[in-house]
Amino acid sequence: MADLIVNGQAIPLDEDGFLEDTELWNEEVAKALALTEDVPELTEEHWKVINYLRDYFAKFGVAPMVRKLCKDTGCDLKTIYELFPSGPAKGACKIAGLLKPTGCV
Amino acid sequence: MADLIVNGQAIPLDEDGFLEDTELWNEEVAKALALTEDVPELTEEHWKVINYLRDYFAKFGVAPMVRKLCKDTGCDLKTIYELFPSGPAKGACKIAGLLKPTGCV
Amino acid sequence: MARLDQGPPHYEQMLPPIIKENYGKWRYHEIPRPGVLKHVSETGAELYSIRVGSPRLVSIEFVRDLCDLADKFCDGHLRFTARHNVEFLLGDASKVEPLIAALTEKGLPVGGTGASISNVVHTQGWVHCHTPATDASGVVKSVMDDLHDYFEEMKLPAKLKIGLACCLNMCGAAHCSDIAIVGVHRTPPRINDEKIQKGTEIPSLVASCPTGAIRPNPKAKSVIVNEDKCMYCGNCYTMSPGMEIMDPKNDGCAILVGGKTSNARTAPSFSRMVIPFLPNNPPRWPEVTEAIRNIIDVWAANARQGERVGEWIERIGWERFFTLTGIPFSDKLIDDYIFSRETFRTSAAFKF
Amino acid sequence: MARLDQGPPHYEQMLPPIIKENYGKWRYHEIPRPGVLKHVSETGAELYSIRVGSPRLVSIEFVRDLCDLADKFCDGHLRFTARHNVEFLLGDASKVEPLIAALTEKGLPVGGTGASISNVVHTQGWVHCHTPATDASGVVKSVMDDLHDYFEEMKLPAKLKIGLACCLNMCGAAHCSDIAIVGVHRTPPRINDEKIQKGTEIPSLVASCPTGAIRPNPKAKSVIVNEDKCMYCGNCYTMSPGMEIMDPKNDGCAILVGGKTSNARTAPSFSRMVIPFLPNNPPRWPEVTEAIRNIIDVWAANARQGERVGEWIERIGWERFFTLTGIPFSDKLIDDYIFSRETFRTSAAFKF
Amino acid sequence: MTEKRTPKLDELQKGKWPSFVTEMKRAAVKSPAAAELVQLLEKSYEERKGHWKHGGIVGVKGYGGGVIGRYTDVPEEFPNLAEFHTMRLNQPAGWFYNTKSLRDLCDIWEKHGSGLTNFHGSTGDIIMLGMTTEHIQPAFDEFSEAGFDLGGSGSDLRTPSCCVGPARCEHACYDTLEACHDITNEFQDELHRPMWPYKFKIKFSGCANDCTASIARSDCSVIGTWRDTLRIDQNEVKAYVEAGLDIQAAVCDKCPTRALKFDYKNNELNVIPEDCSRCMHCINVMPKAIQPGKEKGATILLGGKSTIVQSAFMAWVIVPFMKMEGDYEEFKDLMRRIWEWWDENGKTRERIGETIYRLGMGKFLREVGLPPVPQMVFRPRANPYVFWPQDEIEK
Amino acid sequence: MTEKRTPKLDELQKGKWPSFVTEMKRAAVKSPAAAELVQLLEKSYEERKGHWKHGGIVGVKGYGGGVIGRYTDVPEEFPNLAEFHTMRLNQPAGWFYNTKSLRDLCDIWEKHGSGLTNFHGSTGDIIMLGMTTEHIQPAFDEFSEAGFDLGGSGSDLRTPSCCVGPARCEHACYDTLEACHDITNEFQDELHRPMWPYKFKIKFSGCANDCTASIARSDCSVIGTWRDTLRIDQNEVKAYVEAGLDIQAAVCDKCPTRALKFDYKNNELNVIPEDCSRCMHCINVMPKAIQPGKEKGATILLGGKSTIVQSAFMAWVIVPFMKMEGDYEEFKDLMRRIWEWWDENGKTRERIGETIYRLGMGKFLREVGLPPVPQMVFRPRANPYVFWPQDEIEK
Ligand code: SRM
Ligand code: SRM
Ligand code: SRM
Ligand code: SRM
Ligand code: SF4
Ligand code: SF4
Ligand code: SF4
Ligand code: SF4
Ligand code: SF4
Ligand code: SF4
Ligand code: SF4
Ligand code: SF4
Repeated sequence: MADLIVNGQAIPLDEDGFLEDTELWNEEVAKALALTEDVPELTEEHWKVINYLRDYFAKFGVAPMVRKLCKDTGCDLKTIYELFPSGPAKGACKIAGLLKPTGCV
Repeated sequence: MADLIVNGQAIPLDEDGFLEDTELWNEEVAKALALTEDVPELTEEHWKVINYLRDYFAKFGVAPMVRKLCKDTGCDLKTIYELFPSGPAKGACKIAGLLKPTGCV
Repeated sequence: MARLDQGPPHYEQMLPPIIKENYGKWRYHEIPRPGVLKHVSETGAELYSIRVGSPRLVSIEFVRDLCDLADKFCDGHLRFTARHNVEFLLGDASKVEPLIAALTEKGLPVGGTGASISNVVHTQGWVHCHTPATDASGVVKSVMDDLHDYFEEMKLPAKLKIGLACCLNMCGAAHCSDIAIVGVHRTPPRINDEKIQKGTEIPSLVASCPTGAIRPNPKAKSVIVNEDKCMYCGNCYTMSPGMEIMDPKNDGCAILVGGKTSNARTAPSFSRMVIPFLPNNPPRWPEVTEAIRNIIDVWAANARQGERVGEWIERIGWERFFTLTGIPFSDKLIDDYIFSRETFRTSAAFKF
Repeated sequence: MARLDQGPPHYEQMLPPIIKENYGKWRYHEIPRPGVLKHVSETGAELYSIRVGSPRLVSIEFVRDLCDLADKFCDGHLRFTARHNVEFLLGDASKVEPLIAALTEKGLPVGGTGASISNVVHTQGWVHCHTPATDASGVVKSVMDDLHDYFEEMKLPAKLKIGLACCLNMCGAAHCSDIAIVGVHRTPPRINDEKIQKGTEIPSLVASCPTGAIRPNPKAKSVIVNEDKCMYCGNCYTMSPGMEIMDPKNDGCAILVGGKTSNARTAPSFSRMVIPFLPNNPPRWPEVTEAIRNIIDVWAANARQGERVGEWIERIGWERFFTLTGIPFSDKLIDDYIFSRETFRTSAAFKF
Repeated sequence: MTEKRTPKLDELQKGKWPSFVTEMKRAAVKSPAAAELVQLLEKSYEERKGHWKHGGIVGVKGYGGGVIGRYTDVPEEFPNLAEFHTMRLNQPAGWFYNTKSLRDLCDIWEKHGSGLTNFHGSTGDIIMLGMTTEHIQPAFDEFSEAGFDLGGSGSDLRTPSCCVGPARCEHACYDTLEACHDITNEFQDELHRPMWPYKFKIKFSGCANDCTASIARSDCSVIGTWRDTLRIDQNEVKAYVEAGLDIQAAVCDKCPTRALKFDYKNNELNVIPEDCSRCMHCINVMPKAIQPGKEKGATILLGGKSTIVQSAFMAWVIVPFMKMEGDYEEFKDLMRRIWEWWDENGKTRERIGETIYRLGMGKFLREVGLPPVPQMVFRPRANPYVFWPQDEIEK
Repeated sequence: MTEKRTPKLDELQKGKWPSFVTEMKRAAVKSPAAAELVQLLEKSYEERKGHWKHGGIVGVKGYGGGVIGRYTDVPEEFPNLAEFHTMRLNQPAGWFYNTKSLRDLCDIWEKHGSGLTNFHGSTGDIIMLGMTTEHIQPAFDEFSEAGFDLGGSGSDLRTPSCCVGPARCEHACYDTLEACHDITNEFQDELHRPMWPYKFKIKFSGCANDCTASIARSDCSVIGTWRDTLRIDQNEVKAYVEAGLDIQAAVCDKCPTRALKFDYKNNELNVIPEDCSRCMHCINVMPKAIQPGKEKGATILLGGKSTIVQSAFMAWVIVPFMKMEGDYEEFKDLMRRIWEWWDENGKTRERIGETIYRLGMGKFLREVGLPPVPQMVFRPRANPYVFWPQDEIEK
């Protein structure tokens, strides 16, 4: 996929639009990624989810299961989809700069 | 069982004649234990086995399997029984001050 | 914008009138000729279903052809079956033969009913999947060409269901088929550290291995495989692009037999492996087609009327199956996974 | 000093002359009456074996009594059976009745042949073992008193073999018996740190737990048990005196049925649990004897001639067994261990 | 791209069975992607390996699944396959179609995709095979307009499917089409928004013949049955005898429970009601004479799945008999309880059958509130390793 | 000790089955330890628990097993039970005795032990129940003098046992007594000096009736069989018919392989040789008319054990047919290879069956050098998880 341009810098994305190098993530990048996922603005609510995902990932090296995400953030699945129209995996994880969820499709 | 008297000190044994407290083991104790197991003298050969057992136990917290004992000391089972007439468990382990082998009887 | 969560179209709008009228009122059926089911209703109505083989992987032109026929003969209705055949539904007996003639002209086979082989349930293979150990459609085409008679006639001892899955994910759900063709890898994954670093949740990858063959390699931010423990299931590849499992030289097909899912007579049963490996030999997989024909011929010659492949084998004993088919037995066929114990012959009674 | 490795005495010196002469020449046998086998040799010789019930746990006076009888009637020879009965061996038919009379006088039961119950293979129990969940000899005596008729007559559908093990070590190898009585604990071990510190190889103890419920407690130089994972098998107690598993209030007996070991007709099979717990109620264990009598009565009333308990149940179905015996079914009876999967009813065919 | 030869694939245009290669070539006439696919496949046939990259994660707005991302690993050679995703669409219950709907699907797919499709995927969906990322949302919008919705993918409910049932089969013990349709609609959220440990499949078969192979292919298998006794029409029995059927051999001797007694003298067939296990065999052989009983419903089985990882599991009985009527609330409620439990207890990528195997049927039954009955097992446990909830015993 | 009442145990002196309590009391007359044992058991009956301490490790010189150490946990109350060990003695093959030997055993046991014994222990040994540590060596010396040797305990070979076989049974397909005796003598070292991961039991049954229950109770089960066809004496068949036996029902219909055809007209019974699985059923019912074939030998099965830890395993076929003759070298050699493999691969307290289950039959067969045959399994594997030794494939 085309690179993501953040502050004039080109950040490479993979075909699915996930960061090629998750180390390059920062808040600005998140905002730019959000635009690719139909999230015009990252609200506090969004950040709660994003930060939760990043913390969890830093701690366990994996993305949380959806039930856990909902429980721990207090957002039910409906809210998650309202916040991130393509859902927790393609939407939230992408914006949070996590690794691309694999496997179960 | 009656206590073991080593250098005038009474060292408590359990019913099977194993040390109640394996911490109290020392070379003198070994010699005294040997007498209870029909081993009149602890030769170099005996010590090789005893030391091997103690090292192994210190490292893994368990007594080695008989095959391993034989392989690692180079004594075949016949030799072990010549050295310790009641065999590796009741004979050698007791004199080496290991925990009483449990379980498989 | 799409309407979210509207669900599938309602089936009622898809049913031909004769079915709407006799919905739930069918009394019995007959098979007047191979490929034709005649269902008779309480009301006296008679419905003829003409079953037609499909390659499943089709173009929209094919679908449009079907529509043309359905419009012409069946008032614009048709259905597909659980095994991906097409069924034309006719209220009018006189249209059966003309429709069959039209189908034959188009090269479409009519059959698959009763004691015949039906279509092969199968998967994507090299056409569209990322982990296949063999192709799907090509193997199926080769096998069905070879067994074509058995589709068009009803001369087998019982129904014959073949399934194919191009890897152990088993999307063809072949594991309970009379005959299963399963794509298998035979070498451990080759680790691509870079891909793992970039895109893999290492804990998930490690957890994915059923035999515990994978452990983390923190230095390389990657993993290590204990090759002695690996049985090439490919589950790690599903979790990570860095576990390259495809190996053209050593990928191929295993053959399993004797499964069924119906509860009729005997309980549903798993297919059992009888040939651990046959090479991928495109375009026609001759080793596979021959192996399958052999099994079917021996079954057809020896089974009693109404005996599915697995029922026949369980009656005569697996040891006899190997003798009769001449298939060599090997240690590969003996289970060594979790539920192996139940397969061991804990009995002194067997045949020589 | 003892002669090492001389091995057991040679059997030849133990055989009565009639057996020596006809060794390997027996042609057939009959059971002229319960407890008496008549074997006929190629040579025409006839051997009568009188089978006598024994409590197995006996005094040397008992053995001397047997010797007296053997000297008097059998030229000084006798044998014991695989189920701990005594067999007197007679070449002379005329001595059969006098011997039986002498046995009866001594209160020794003659029987256990053919379609009868034989002796209960059992274990030490409270008499001599360190881990029992129930007694052995007392339960057996109670059961055999109750089933005495079935020992002395041959009126059951088939042979009936009861086994008892006083803990899950299963020294009675009861796991393949028509009826098994198994001593079971029901509470997790209580940890005695001191005993563990003194006398236990912690790694071996941890490894001994089949469910991984035990983990080291380095602080206390002892271990901790995750009680939720424990299923009270007692294997940890075998490894360490510090894992106290006996619990008078909650120890008792489970009943399993339907096992066999012979290969005749059907493959050997495991016994299956039908009652997960009955209390220890010494001296006569009425709950146990009643449960067993119920099972036997229902079997005797319903089975076909020649059908072992398990064969009968497999024919009618386990669901029917529970209906017929009135034994309540519960989640305790559903396997949840390694090989549970094969016990799940993966079929829509069953009886209500 | 210049036209290349495909000698290997051409071989597969020969023979009597209809050829998928011919179909691919038909699609290739209009679709450059389909044309390249023919070439790519020829390459695979030469090299004996696939040419698709690992994974891919694409989708539509509002849903978490339904589209499978696919990219070739040789995009330079096959630029039209650089993105070549699959869209799964729910089939109508029973796979019935009118030609209008089918033609609509074709037209939309001609516009947005490769023109290649599977009728159907092995779970039951309509598979639209091969489209670029850009086309995903517009294609979905149009399919939606035509009345079709997306199927499942990822850790969600997969499109349920059902046998032809009452629409064309005399054996159906409940309305499989209605049940499938109603229940699919009830669980739209579960179908479109992955939220569980792993996938979950439901299949509906009208009787124990199980024409959807549900017992092997679905986590939850709903198999029609009856609670009373099968019905025998003695006149039809006599007709079968006259027609030459050897009832003793073909029917009675093969009855697994030996529940059928044939009376030679009077040409009558009788069943021992409590022995019949409703396997369907006798009904299959003599559909004119034997019918299911009148009190109909379904057996619910749970846990089916195929090989990966812990071995294949077949589904097993968890409810011997349930009425399948009205709003199916009893069934739906059961599903919700099961999913709740699984979600609470399952590990990532663990199917419900595996979760229950790991934690034990006892725990599952207690916590989901299902009464244990012997119908759930072929036979009770052989090991004595009973887990006693400690509150059930007096200490 | 003052005489105490034993009301609970006294109950067990009633009833028709011979009473072990009576036996204990008989021993108590001469042995104070036996007398205390009665009291201890009464205490157990009152408290519903045992009163023996954990474990115990005692023995004789030159051997590593054969004596089970036992100490009561209430030695103050029962000083004569402070040490109360068990000695296991090898029984003669087939459990045959002359009274001289039995009386010798009794006399020695009267001198050195409690006078209580088990004829026999459930593995097959003579169990001498209850002696002090001091008496162990002298008792052994005297038993040895009388021709008896110690049985196994610990991680060694346990005393093999065998059915009555050719000594009194028409079915025996090999000489179980000779095999048992010869092989027991061959493996004296393995029996007396524990050296393996765990215990190992061998049992010999002369035919598939398996009267030693070997398939369930021994790691290695040796079951007599034949390789040719069973022999039918048609005159005796007719005699059975005359005597009223319903051969079709009692014999043919129960033949698991349906290998028997009864010809009503001529009262003849015939077998389809290749179908017979030698289960023994027909021979059991008609021993006068049917006999095993002439080419006799045994099937070797491996891996039997009971519950602890991984569940009970029944032994399974590893050699379908082996001649059991001469010096049994083929069998002995096989045992040595198996033990060597187990010793190399087994974990502590892991029975051979568990080791093979853990590592796989394939590896076991390859490394022990046994040719894989379908007779080893009821059916082949259902999963496709084949392990390919990498040297068997070309890379
Ligand atoms: C059309 C279809 C249902 C659907 O919704 O699509 C269907 C239709 C019928 N099935 Fe089926 N079955 C269909 C898939 C199945 C499957 C599933 C599968 O093949 O994947 C099974 C289970 C397979 C298995 O056991 O492995 C299946 C097992 C049966 C059986 C049991 C066969 C047996 O004896 O084992 C019957 C009874 C019979 O044929 O006697 C049966 C009977 C029937 C009857 C006779 C029912 C009726 O009275 O209408 C129908 C015609 C059968 C025929 O073709 O001879 N149907 N049937 C499916 C046709 C698939 C195809 O194109 O070939
Ligand atoms: C399209 C389809 C095969 C077909 O050609 O028909 C299919 C295709 C894939 N399946 Fe499947 N599965 C398909 C039915 C099945 C079935 C059969 C069934 O549903 O009856 C099974 C076995 C039954 C079961 O669920 O256990 C099946 C078991 C799997 C598995 C293993 C899941 C497991 O629990 O063991 C995977 C791997 C995964 O999910 O990670 C998988 C994964 C896949 C993926 C997504 C590959 C992957 O790992 O990313 C395949 C996408 C292929 C592609 O590029 O188009 N697919 N998959 C089937 C879905 C069509 C549809 O929706 O109608
Ligand atoms: C004496 C003994 C062998 C020994 O070396 O001690 C023995 C002796 C005979 N057995 Fe046995 N069996 C003996 C233990 C066994 C065992 C093992 C056990 O009970 O622990 C079994 C396997 C048990 C099981 O299957 O669970 C056993 C299963 C058989 C069978 C198969 C029964 C069946 O149909 O399942 C037969 C054949 C028969 O009786 O028709 C048989 C047949 C026989 C015959 C008829 C053999 C013969 O022709 O001499 C003997 C008399 C049987 C009788 O009592 O009616 N014997 N027999 C054992 C007597 C034990 C006892 O005191 O009761
Ligand atoms: C005496 C005897 C029971 C009896 O009353 O007959 C017996 C008694 C004991 N057995 Fe056993 N076993 C006896 C036959 C068995 C059998 C049956 C058999 O051999 O046919 C089994 C089940 C079959 C098997 O081997 O799997 C058996 C399986 C065990 C086990 C579990 C072994 C396993 O692998 O699962 C243990 C526990 C252990 O070895 O640590 C055990 C341990 C014990 C110990 C030594 C208790 C212990 O853990 O220290 C018992 C000593 C009791 C005592 O104080 O006298 N005993 N043991 C049997 C030996 C008599 C003999 O030599 O003739
Ligand atoms: S079986 Fe494997 S290779 Fe084939 S479609 Fe399914 S996941 Fe892909
Ligand atoms: S292929 Fe399977 S067994 Fe091998 S490493 Fe990968 S997950 Fe493990
Ligand atoms: S079964 Fe248990 S309690 Fe009974 S003798 Fe064996 S080890 Fe001891
Ligand atoms: S009793 Fe068994 S399950 Fe419980 S802790 Fe001990 S070894 Fe583990
Ligand atoms: S499952 Fe039963 S009801 Fe459904 S189509 Fe098949 S035979 Fe008919
Ligand atoms: S449905 Fe099956 S079990 Fe019931 S009577 Fe018919 S054949 Fe027998
Ligand atoms: S196993 Fe066979 S040979 Fe041995 S006693 Fe039993 S019936 Fe006779
Ligand atoms: S031995 Fe068994 S299998 Fe062989 S013919 Fe006799 S009954 Fe049938």
